[in-house]
Amino acid sequence: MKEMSKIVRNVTNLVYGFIIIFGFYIIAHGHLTPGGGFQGGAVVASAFALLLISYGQLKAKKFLNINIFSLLESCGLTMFIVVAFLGLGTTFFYNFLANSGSWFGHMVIPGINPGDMNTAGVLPLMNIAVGLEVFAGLGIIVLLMADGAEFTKKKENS
Amino acid sequence: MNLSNHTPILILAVPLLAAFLIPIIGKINKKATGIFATLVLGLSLIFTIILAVKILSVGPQIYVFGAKSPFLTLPSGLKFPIRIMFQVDAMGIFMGLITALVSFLGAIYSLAFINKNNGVDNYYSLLLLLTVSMFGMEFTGDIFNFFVFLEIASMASVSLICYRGTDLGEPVEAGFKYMVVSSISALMVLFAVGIFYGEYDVLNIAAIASVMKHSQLDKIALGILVSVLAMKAGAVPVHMWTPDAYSEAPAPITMILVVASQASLYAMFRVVFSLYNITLNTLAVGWIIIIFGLLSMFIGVTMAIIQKDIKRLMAYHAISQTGYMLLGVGVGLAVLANPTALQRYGITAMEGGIFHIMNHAMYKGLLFLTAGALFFRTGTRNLDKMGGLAHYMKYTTIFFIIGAAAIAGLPPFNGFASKILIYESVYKFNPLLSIIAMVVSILTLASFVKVFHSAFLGPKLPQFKEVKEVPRSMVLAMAVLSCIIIFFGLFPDLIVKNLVHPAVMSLIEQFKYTNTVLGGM
Amino acid sequence: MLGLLETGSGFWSAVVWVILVLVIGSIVYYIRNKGEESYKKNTEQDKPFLSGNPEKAKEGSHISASHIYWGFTEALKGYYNPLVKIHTGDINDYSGWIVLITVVILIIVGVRE
Amino acid sequence: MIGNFPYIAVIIFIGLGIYTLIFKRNLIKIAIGICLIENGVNLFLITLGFRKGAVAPIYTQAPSGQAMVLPTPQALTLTSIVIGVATTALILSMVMMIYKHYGTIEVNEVRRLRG
Repeated sequence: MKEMSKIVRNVTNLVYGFIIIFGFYIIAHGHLTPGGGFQGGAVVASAFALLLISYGQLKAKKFLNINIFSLLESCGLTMFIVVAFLGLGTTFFYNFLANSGSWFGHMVIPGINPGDMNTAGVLPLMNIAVGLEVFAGLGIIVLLMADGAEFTKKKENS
Repeated sequence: MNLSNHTPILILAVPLLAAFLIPIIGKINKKATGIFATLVLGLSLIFTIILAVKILSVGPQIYVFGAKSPFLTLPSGLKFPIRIMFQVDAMGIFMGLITALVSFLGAIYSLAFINKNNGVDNYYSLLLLLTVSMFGMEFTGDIFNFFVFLEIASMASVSLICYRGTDLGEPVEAGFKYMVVSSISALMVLFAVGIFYGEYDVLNIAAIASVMKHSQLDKIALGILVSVLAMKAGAVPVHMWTPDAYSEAPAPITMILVVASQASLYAMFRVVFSLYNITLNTLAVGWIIIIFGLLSMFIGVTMAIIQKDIKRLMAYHAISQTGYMLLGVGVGLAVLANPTALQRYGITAMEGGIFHIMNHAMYKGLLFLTAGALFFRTGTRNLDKMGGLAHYMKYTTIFFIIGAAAIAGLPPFNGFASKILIYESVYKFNPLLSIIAMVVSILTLASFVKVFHSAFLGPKLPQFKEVKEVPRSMVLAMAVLSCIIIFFGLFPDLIVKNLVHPAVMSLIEQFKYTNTVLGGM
Repeated sequence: MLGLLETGSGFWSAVVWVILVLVIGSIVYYIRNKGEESYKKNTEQDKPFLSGNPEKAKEGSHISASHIYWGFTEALKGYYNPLVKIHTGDINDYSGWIVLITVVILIIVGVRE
Repeated sequence: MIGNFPYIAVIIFIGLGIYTLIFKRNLIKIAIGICLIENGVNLFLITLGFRKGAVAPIYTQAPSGQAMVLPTPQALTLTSIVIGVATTALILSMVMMIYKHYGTIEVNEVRRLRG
């Protein structure tokens, strides 16, 4: 795909950093505000799509290729399952960090409560794992679709 | 933290973790992914056997995710189950054993069948994902969880059907058709789940079953679920995706797809027996399932006789054998209301139907593996181009004979054991059904004689001079299936008394199903 | 006794069946051996008698799969032509079939009683 | 007073989706038909949880004493949307592969497997 106009490329350079930060914000605050792993990952992946469209291809950026994304995706998935396995003391997916006073487990009263970053035990870890996996997965989908579109355009021209 | 009371989830979680690790292992060394996947599936087979022994001795097992007990007590003292949980009873573990065994053998077979160059790690991670989703469909006690596993199963099987799609067009077409059909059916299942949640505010199958009032809405949900799950199992009017999907998928995947559609068949029995049981009009729904069975049997086998592609022929036979299961369990359901008829022949009919699920998974798997072996050596699936292969592929011929004899229901093999249960009990219900079943069995034998003659018999053809026997791992998988078929054929009562009868009882007795969850109220 | 399957009205034992086959098979084999053994292997007597014509090469004589049951399919042409035509293979018909069957079952289960 | 309007919208969504699936000849339109049905079912799930005069079920800083909409259907819809993304991505990539091999995406030309 050929590059978009200069205006689009400059706006993208300005904006895609903030989109990625906003995406990570949604992932990290999944248990407090609406959002979570999947939605945050989708926002971050939209930043990659923006880059891909405005620059025509991501090959210029060395680190944004399929192998890195697939590695990230596998790590995200494995982290999710390992965190679920850690709860195997009582049962699978058990929230062993909640109300335990350790890293993410501040004491919290049931019912309506203000809640802050580390009152939800295992949930933030799960959200980060899912967010990692989703933005890598959607990144792969966007890249492959771009290659597929490239292939069909070449086939039509020839 | 002894391992034995965590077995229901370990059967699923270990292959799931392995499925996610495989892309990483694939980067280190290509050959290790296949062996790693086979070992993990062997491990989950062992866990399934441990769980089966525990269930058949102690009773149905419940495994709750995320908390000790499935209940949430509101401040007002109202208690109702909200947690997602696995409820594995005799019928669930019966299907779990089939799934574990068939996917383990499929992994062994594909060690040699799948060539190492394109996307091997995708293949094995999708294989593990398909196995995990089938286990999930069979063990889950939560109806929305069943929808999620149904969707994962259809997505994993579609991607595996399109595995040979990089250089061929047909597999992608078959995969696309199956995906469109599965998406419609999964969304209709979600609609039915919405109806259940709207009416009873609870998603747990046992809890819904205990408060089921069979209102007008429940009839709509029942209608949707029966027709959609019949489609996923491959019953006739809606079976047309089956020949396309089974003939285009690689052979070990077709074997596992057969068991995946049997998992949807299990889900239909679970909905009809455990969710509704006596509240529905058993005669009407029973006759619907019987008509599905009859159509599947007759049209499946008549379409099979005129096929030229060996895997397409076997796919149509899979449809006609599913008709036997539907017939057997349909008769059991039709007489569920009056206990005398149920005792006289209803339970035997259901035993025949459910035992046929196990037998069918074994010999249909064996036949698809032999078809895969022929394709592996001759490169073609067209029966007109094959001939005289018995001269070169001795073992495959023996395995094919065992498989064909078993599917046609010849006496010493396991097909006959379950078919005689169906014939005798269905005859008491309505003689015509039993006669049609026997005619279909004869036509099945006729079409497999055709395959045997055109593919194996005949003179040595010049173009197959350098064909030799298939590698050892493929022969091993086929040999294990043949031994199981012969063992089940010679001692069917062992399997029927210890495995099939408890499974039938766990389907019929709905109060036992609800008590295991709500009993602990 | 091991291997005895109660089937509603009677029982089925594969082990007894196999023993019977072996016994009867050995009797038949014994009677067959009693027969005339005077023919000598791969001599003139061993060849099929085609009224003196030389035996043609077998490669051409293999009946391929599409011709084996032509009589059966020819006789049932009235049944087979519409049946094969129904299997059109395009997705619109597949989805049409599902919606049709769901509507039919909804009518039977939902409205009838 | 929303009455039964959302349920009518659900029926229209699913009806349109089924119409496109059965009568439209283009594979991309069939993918759109599936998305239509999926949106219809999601809307159905969401309207099940609706309570009159209730507020979104967010626990943090929620005004106490205010009735809340049921959170479970929203969780079901979220999972259904995630599955919808995966299904649509799979179907669209298969349409691309079919176009690569068949050169066409008309339904009556993409049917080599029949009979």
